[in-house]
Amino acid sequence: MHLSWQWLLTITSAFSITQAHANSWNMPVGVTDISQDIFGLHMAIFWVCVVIGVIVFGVMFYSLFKYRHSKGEKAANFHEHTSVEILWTAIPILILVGMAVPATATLKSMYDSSEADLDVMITGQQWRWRYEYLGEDVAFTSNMSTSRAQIRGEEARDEHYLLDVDEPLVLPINRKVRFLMTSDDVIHSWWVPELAVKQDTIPGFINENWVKINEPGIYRGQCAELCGVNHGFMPVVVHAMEEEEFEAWLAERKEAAEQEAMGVDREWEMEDLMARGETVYQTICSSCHQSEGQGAPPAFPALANNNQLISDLDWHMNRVINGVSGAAMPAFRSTLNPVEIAAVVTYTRNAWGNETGDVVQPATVAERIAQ
Amino acid sequence: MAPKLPPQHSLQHSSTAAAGGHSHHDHAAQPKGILRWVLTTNHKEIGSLYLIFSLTMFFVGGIFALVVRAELFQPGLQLIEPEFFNQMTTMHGLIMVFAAVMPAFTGLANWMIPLQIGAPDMALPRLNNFSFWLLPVAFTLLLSTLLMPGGGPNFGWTFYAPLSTTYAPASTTFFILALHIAGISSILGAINIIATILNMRAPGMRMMDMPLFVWTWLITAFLLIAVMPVLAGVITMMLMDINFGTSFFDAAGGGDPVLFQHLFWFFGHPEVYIMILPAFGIVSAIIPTFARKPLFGYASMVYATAAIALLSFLVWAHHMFIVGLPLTAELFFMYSTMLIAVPTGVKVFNWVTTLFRGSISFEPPMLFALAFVVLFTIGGFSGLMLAIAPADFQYHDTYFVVAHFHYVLVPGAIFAIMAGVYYWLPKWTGYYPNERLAQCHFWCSIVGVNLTFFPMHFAGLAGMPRRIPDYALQFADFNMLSSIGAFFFGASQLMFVLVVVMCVRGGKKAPAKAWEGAEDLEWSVPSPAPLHTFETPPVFNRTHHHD
Amino acid sequence: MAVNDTVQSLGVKRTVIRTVAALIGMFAFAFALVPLYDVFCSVTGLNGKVDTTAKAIIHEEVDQSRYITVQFITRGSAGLPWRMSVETRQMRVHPGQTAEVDFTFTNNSHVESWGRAVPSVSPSSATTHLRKVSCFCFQEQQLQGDERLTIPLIFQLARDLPEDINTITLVYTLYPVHHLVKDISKNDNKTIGDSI
Amino acid sequence: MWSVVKSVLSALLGVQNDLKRQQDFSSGNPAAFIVVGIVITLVFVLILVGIAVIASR
Repeated sequence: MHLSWQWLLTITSAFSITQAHANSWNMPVGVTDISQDIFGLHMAIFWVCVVIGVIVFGVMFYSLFKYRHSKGEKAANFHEHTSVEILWTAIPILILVGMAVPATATLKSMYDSSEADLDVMITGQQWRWRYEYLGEDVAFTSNMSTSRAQIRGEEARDEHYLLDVDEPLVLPINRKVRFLMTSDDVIHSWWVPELAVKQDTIPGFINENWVKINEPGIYRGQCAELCGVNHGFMPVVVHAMEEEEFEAWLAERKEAAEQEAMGVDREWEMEDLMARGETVYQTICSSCHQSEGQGAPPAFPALANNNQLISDLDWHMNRVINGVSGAAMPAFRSTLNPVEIAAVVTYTRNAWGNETGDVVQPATVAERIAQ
Repeated sequence: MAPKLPPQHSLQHSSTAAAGGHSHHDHAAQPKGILRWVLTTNHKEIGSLYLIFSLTMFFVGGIFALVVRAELFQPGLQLIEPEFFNQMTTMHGLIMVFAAVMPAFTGLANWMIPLQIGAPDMALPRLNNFSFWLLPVAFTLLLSTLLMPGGGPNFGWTFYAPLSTTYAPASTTFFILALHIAGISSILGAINIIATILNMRAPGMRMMDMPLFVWTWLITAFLLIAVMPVLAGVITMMLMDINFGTSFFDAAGGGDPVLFQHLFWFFGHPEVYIMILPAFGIVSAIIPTFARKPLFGYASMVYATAAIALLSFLVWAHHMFIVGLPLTAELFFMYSTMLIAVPTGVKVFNWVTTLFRGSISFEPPMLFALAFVVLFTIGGFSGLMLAIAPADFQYHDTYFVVAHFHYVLVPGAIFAIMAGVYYWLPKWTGYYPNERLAQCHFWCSIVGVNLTFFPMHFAGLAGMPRRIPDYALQFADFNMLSSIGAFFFGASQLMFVLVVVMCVRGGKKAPAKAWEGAEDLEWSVPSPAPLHTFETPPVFNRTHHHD
Repeated sequence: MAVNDTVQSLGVKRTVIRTVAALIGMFAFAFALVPLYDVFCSVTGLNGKVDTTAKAIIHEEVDQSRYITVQFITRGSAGLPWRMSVETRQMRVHPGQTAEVDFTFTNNSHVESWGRAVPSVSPSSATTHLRKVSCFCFQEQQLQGDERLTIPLIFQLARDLPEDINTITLVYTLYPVHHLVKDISKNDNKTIGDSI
Repeated sequence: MWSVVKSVLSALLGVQNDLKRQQDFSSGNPAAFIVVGIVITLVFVLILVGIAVIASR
């Protein structure tokens, strides 16, 4: 049974590898051993269905054609035949057992996440992904970078429409990477078809999965579980690179994080904060509070001309740093650094007619986050 | 001695059976006009009410689907905002499941079960009236949430917590209330059906003499009794989480969002069978009629239905293969799900073998029944593919799943309902439905259904997640085809309304036995069936025409 | 006829009583599934849901031949201005060995509030083999403004931990507890329309 | 008793001949079928769990 399955796998993948990349009709073969196994299973069960379908529908359409009343056909009168019935129960059971064996084997290898070389924590958040390289002090959020103008059709849509992010997850090839997955709010599902990883991220709970990528490249996917308004705008991009290249990237990111940390202590000019703040606002905040701060009440309140926000700096900072429990407003203390928080608070307090003149320094924010 | 098959029988008419019951004491002072319909306790009138309600809701749910398809016609956001899009997908699902498919089957049950078992009415006529009138209340309430501040339910018809609890719009409490009322209606309907079937059969009719439609509905009613309370429990827990500070499904308070899914699918999977088992019954009545040959394997059919119903309680977590179940659980649910294909396959084989060496004609009910067999089987195949857990990691929550369950529900459940309507319209109205228009309706529906749902398989395999208001460019062609198909299918259904309306008003006269090969008890009463039938129980004889 | 009718209506009555009893039973069963699910989870480790009751140390021989890496991850959540940190992000222990690690809770605001740390273990098959001797999981903690509190977690890995597990991840997520700060939190949640 | 078990087993597969069915339904004791049905379902679940446990080793 196992042999015949291997055989099926070989022809089916030979079938599709020729058209693997241009193929937008079928499941991708993918770039991991697991994804290729899954593709084999998929094609095997598909052909089993096709064969059964041809036989059953063949008999059916033959009967419809042959035994027409209009041709004066007289009906027979049999209505049971135990041995035939036993036969057509037994054969499907055997076929199913034949499918269950390779499926079990694949499933078992998917569940074996031991001996990983790298751990990445993936956190779903309405509506972005956060990636943390555990033990490496590198962490960032990944937001969709397709512009609103493209979605509204005001601009030409580019090739990776809705599937582009500002910061892809970077992974090394040929190394076993373990994913730990959770969520800050509702259930999301992290999915990259070419890696054959689809796993729910569940608030308060941790899920595990792993991947070992065989080929460098850029692999795109999306959130697969309905998670609210912007469920459709939460892409996943994985950039798989050679191991040395990955090490270099990681070192660079660490250095950049240190640079950023030094920025906390210096005194910032309002202009710089505003410029930085606008970038942060447009990538992080505008998906809910809209690009001009007009919001989308009642779910997403307006920030422009918001009296409470204008009058109460402390309240405003608390909102951004600690979030609102049970609402889409996350606690940004763990996902943005003090410079970014200071910048975005300064920006929202001085943009769209919110002319408070307040300048919030990163040092003040840092003090509030970690005392 | 050849084995005997039960649903072939003749009937000794008691002299009053067909005479109608105008003089019956219960109905002496019958209200007139609209009140007559509001207060009716007659199973035929209530059956009609159910069917009219469900047809109306079919169009309401259909319009929601068309709003969704219109937005998905092209990439980008053109017509509606994502927030409203989510409300539309949710409402489409809820309305179609709870207000269109389920009440349609209940309506058919109300009309046909008493006629098929030789009972004068349902066992509990006043309860019957009450359970119908709960439905318009429930769904008016549900639809009104769309107008509430914050909008209606926007979390999908599966309403996974915590999206439907902590993060839900304010109207969710009303959504829960509406679902409670609809659930009570279903439960009362189920009690009534069980009580009717078990106690009201004509003298001499044993369980195994009942037509398959009665059998499948009996099993469905037991499923309803078993799982609707679980749904009621789940939404009650949601209500408590939202309003009373409990945390059944909230991790923050020590609850578990995954528990919600376990409970929901413990209800939800049998619910899927609730929507398909009566369809099996209808098709099992129509195919022998138009093949002029007894149903192959009547006993197997009954047993397979029971086996499917039983297995449906053991497979719920196949909807949850990607929530992070332990390996053992994953394997258990994969195996049990694969096994459910066996009794389902037996049914398909039985239908095909019934056709084999028959004498087949192609009236509209038969066309829909044959389309059911083929397209339901295709839905079954994709179901089998989805059962393979590792492959499901790729299929899960994509358009492949959308294609799968629409193949099972649209050309499955809904085609079976339409087949049933065409089959029994002569009995209800006394006239045959317009043949040419019905044929046209059929062929347009076939084209529409396949054009709508077949490309969804490809979109899903190519990686399109479900429930997204906008999509990447590589899915554009599939979506455009689907949208064109959806509008075509939707428009074709207007023909159905036309056929029904025309048939009520007149047409070719139908005799008591409207179809040559029809054998069940309902064909022994005149067409149209008088308001009161079988007031004196008929004597049921098991004889066998074909021996 | 009349006799027949009474027989029939008795039958109907009996059927109705039985189905209603079954209904009530199923409704109760749905609620019973909640504790049953917890029991099921703690027996099988389903979903990495951790048993909340402290266990006694079982003195068993330490398995020197294996090292297990235990990772600790702490996470905050929206609405609670606390920080939770752990003295070490990962440690290596032998099965059977008792280990201790300190967790520190810091309230970054100037007002008192309540929080609760919810644990989750991955892989879920390790859950039942992780014995917590003392733990703050699920317990509500109160912190005054600017207060800092250190609580140890003492745990032991059972010797019968499956062979293929060599890394265990223990994640704590801090959630706000609303019952005492209800007024503030209500405001926080319900006025989003006119504020943030 | 054995006949009841056999009937329930064939019901599980959805295969049954008419003669046997006639016998079943004339035996007139549905309780036996229900009890045997429940027992066999439990046994079936246990077997399936067993297979899953063994397979996941």
